[in-house]
Amino acid sequence: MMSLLLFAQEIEPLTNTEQWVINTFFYVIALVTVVAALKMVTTNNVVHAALYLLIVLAAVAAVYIILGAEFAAATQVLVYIGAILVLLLFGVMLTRAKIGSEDDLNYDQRWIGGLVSVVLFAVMGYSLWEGFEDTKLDPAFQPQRTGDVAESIFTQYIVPFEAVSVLLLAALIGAVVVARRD
Amino acid sequence: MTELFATDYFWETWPWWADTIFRLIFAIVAVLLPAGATVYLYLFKMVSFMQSRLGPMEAGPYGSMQLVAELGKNLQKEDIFPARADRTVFALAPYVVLASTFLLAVVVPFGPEATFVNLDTGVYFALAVSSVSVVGILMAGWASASKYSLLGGLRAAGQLIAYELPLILAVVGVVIQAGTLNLQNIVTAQNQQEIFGWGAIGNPYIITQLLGFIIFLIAVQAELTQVPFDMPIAESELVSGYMTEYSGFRFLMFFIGEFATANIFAFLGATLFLGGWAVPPFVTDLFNIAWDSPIMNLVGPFVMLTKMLLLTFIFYWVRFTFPRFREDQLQKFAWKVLIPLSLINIALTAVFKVAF
Amino acid sequence: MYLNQFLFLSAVLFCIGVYGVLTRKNGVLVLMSIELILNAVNINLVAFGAFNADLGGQVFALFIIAVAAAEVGVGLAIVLLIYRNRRSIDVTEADLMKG
Amino acid sequence: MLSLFAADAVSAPAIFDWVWLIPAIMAGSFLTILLGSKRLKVPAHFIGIPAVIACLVLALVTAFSWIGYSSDVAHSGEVKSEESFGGTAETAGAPVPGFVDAGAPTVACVESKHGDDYDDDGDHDAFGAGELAFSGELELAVEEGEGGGGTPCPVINDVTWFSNGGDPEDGGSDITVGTLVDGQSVMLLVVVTFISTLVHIYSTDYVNGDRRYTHYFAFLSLFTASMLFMVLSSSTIQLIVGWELVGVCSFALIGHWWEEKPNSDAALKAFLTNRVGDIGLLIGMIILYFAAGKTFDITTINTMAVSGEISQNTLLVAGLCLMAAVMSKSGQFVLHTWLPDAMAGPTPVSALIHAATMVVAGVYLIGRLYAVFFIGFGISGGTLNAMALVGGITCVGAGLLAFVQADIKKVLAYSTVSQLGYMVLALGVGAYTAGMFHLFTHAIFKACLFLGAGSVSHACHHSFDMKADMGGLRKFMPKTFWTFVIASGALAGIPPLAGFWSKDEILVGAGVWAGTDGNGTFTLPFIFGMMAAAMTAGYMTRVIWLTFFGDYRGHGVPHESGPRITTPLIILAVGSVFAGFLNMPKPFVEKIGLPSSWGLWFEHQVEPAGIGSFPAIDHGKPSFSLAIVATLLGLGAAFLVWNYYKALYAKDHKATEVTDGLMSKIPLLKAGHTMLTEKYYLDHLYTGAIAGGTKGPLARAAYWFNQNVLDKTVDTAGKTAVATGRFVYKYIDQGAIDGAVNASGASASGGGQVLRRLQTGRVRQYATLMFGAAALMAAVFIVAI
Repeated sequence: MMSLLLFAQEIEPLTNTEQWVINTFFYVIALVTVVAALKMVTTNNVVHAALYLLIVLAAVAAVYIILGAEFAAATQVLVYIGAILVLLLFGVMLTRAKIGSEDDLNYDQRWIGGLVSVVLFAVMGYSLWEGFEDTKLDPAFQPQRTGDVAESIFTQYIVPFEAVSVLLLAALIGAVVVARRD
Repeated sequence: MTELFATDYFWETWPWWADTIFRLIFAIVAVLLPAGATVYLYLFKMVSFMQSRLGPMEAGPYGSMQLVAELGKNLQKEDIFPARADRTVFALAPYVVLASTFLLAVVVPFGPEATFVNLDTGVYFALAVSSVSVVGILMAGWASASKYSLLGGLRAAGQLIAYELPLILAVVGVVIQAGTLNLQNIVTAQNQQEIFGWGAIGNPYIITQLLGFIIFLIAVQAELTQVPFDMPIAESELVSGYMTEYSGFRFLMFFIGEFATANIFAFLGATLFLGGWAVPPFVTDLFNIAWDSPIMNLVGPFVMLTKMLLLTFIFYWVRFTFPRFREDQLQKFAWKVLIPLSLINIALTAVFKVAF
Repeated sequence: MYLNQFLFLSAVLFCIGVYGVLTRKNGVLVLMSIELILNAVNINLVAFGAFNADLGGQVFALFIIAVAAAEVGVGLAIVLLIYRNRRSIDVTEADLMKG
Repeated sequence: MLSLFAADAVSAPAIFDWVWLIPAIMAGSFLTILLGSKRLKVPAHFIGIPAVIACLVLALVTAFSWIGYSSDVAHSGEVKSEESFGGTAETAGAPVPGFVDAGAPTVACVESKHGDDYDDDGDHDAFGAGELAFSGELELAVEEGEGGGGTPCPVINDVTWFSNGGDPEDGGSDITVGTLVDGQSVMLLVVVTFISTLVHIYSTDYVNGDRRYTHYFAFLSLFTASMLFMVLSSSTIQLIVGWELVGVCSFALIGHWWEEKPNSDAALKAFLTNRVGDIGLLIGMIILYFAAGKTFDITTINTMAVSGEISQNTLLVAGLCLMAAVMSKSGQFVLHTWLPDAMAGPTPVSALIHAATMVVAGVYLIGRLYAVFFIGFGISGGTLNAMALVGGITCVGAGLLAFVQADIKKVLAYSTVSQLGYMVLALGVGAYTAGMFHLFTHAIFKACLFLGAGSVSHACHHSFDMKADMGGLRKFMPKTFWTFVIASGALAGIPPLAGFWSKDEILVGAGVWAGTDGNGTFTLPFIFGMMAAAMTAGYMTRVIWLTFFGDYRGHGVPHESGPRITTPLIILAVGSVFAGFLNMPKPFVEKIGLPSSWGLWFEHQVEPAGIGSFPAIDHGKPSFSLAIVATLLGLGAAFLVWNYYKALYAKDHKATEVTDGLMSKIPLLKAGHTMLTEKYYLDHLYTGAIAGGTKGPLARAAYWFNQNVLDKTVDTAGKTAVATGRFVYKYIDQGAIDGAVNASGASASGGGQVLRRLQTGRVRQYATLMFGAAALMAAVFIVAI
């Protein structure tokens, strides 16, 4: 009979719960995220944009860790950085990205986009402020363990999980079919 | 010394930042030291013997200072940027590759308490960050503004993506058997489980997960772009692939990254398949100590080093003896052989896990 | 830690993503901006998951990551196809659906 | 007496729990044919016909059970509370039939007031203005006025489909599907399976050797299954599903020979036109869903409508929305244009569509939710309402159009439109039973006519052109001829054929003729009805003459069709003769010496009178004089047309129309004729289309009347009838109706031209609009809240 596993030790979470540390980290990360995101949408080089996206993605993974979602953070790194970003870079390079800046990446009427997003942000910001003005996270909140996440995926969320699986399969086949040269 | 590591007091009195700095230093050591050791032992010496020559003999006794000489040579070389290169990206690429290596290193446990960080998602995290190096390689390949580099970078990226899957899938077997993603717990599991009631050597997964282990080794070999999977950096075709345009310190970083990553993967392999930092239970029984007694914090790193050297030996052995795969063969091998095999492995493991 | 810290970060990222989608001509850049939007959503999900001590947030963030992977796969295939047919990935030129 | 009631408690026959089998068998037949027929190497009809016959048998068993059940209930005055419907009805909020103690009629679905109603009804057993009184009145009062008599509640078998999280406080209830068995659904069950059986048999000959024989039978099965599913539905959502399924099947069958463009166009037109109405259906059903406290249950909705829990305004809005659906499905004015085009399908399909399935779905819908319409349109005591008006205009407009068609099937199609208008008119004036009865009789004789037309065309090398390819066929195909004549007579309302009884009842129901107290005084619909009655006889005479009399104008030698075609014709012809006797007025029955219970038999079985989910409607009193006048009108019109053609024949044996008559001499008439050929000339008349469309025909009708008075020759009268038909075809149909449709199309197209500038095909621009709109909407919500 298989012996029951008695795990020797407690696993330390990555998430430090000391408030000032966590806040400092958060604001640094948030700043990095926002700046990188802004650079991403304004830069004139496609590869640079992809690399700025890398920064954003990594920073978002850090935000997940701050929020105690380590599995999501690892998945973010694995899927977003390891797969999606690489795919994007692939796409960029296969479509002959130039070194140096290109001047034909943006629409002329960028102000419309700017206006829309500013209005959107104003609306969202206002409602967020109204809704969660000084709602705080529980300082003693516990990081969510991978085992629990797995448990909940395979019990409570089994149907969406299967749906996502089917979607991935469909996307796989779809991508092959679309990109196939025949 | 034993007491020092045994007492919780020692750790608890340390402020968290000092702890962090301490761990950082040790991480650098843990990455660079074995890298130097393997480069000297295998790349310089073993290959020479296999090819019936002496290898470096001048620097230091028996050429043992050759590494330092190489370091000096590379550091004083001119740091060249190709004229049309994207300088920022070109400069950053080696750091990304190296960052991936370091991030990979931090999850490896070296003893019951001797861990840099004991992650809940351990092995998953390791596999995740190992894929970051692809980005660095692509950056290097693209930013060099060279045909060879770009092709090398794209080939490398394609290969890394293709072999990442069998790598992950091979590990899944271990994860199923251990029932955890945490590396420390995987080590524990290997030393606490028994093989059909026989617990003298615990249950190193190399025995029960032999197929997974072999797939793991092959996939790691491909991840490291080593022979026989070295199409991306094949000298006869692409000069040095994405590294072609690099020189001096930046080249050194790629160089270190390459060999250090090999070591870290060997560490990972040792942790996943060879029982990690622990020695077989019957040995600890001989000394009448628990298998995870605090002394293992000191012994563990050396155990790991030994196991790592063993695995690295296999890597280099293969590297120096096999011919190169063609690009299409390489991709076919990944998608049509390794991935189905690893899926079968997972299925079998799951069945056995449920059955026993 | 205020919940709004995360929500505002998410909102900013979302709006930047929207800006990117609206102003970029290049198909790959549009895809990237969409990733930004998805990430913003994920931050929200994870933040609320932590706030409510509910695993659902993280789980759905994971699902969204998976969906994003699928989306990028198909999206890039389409971009490649456009490039192959038109030697350009300017999405403004792809207006066959014009009324 | 009191204890007797308790002892006689009636339980619903077990068959009612199994009626779901009927659509299920047909659906199974569809699947088997589609998937298995080719593989099993079995001809499709080997599967389809046994299935449909099994359904017919089941439907008949159900019908007889219902008859027994309802007469038991009527005599005992009590319904045994039974789990099969009592329990579920409770959850669905339907009236719960409970045990009645001491015989007091407290059964929720049997109104105590019912008896009084019938006391009043006793008066209607008088012909004319009370000239003749019958002793039956007394008997009636004894039999039904006792307070115990009544109609059983619908027998509902529901299963919960999914829970809508129905909070009882919210008033929500689970979404259920199930079967609802009452007189109306049983009647349609029989009609659908009966017609479908005959069509199946007929088809084996008619489409023999067709390239998609299997496909054809598969869809025939599905068509029948969908209709049965719809008929049996107990909730509005199920009704919608059946409704849409019927639409899909009609699409598939109308476009059966889709290789030819007109056929697929016709199928598309049918489908798209129906979409217009479906929007109304959805909106109406949603309104009812919320108005009735979040339930889709039909009985509940009806009960709440009757009890006034839903306000009349709500019902009016819902009713108008549903009317749109009825107008598209049942080919009512404005939206009827798909129906003549639907003739592109195989003839048996046309028969099925026009007699039993597709087009009666709309009428059935009205009947099913009659309380909603009755209360919503304020039919009781009214003088005009949307439904009656639509029905009236349809029956006259389509009737006139039928005069100018050369295609025999198109004549029948317009005739169907006209008769559907009649049914809607009947329901619109509150003559529920008359409408349903007309549906019943019409199904039989219209199926007979269509199948007859198919038989004729079968003989004439698959042509439907009466003028070019037919004539004199009575000598060649006597069976077809006689069945066709009988069915035509039934359609024209010649006593004692089926149509006479139902048509007369509708005219009585309008409550205009002296002594026929209906629900109100619907003068305009009544006039329309009378006109349609006359026109029906006229155009049917024309069809018969052109097809069966005169000289044969086609090529080759026509031949009588085979037994698989003629047998259904004969069965239907017999039905056309006898179907009308099911609902003879009681005074008449008694006068000719039959037992009183033979009278109004159909009404007793079908009309759910006196239960909580049915409004209290008044029944018109039969009027002998009205019957005579209406019959004479029809006979007169037939006589005029007959003589017109006879005179024509005397001049030229091959002639089918006058070429040098008034039509060519009078500029106004000629202009009308030209406009007829110029189909799209009146497309521009969209603005004020309805006004223009009604003014024109009225003026011309006056002119025509003038001519008729001045020029009394029979010849002229006939010509005038034709001319009027042409005018109306041109003005009402081609002008107002097609014009409206085309103009709406044109305006949509014009709007599209404007809007297409927005559709640049650029995803970015769409995204801008989307996000911008989202931001604005959110801002609006935030500001508003």
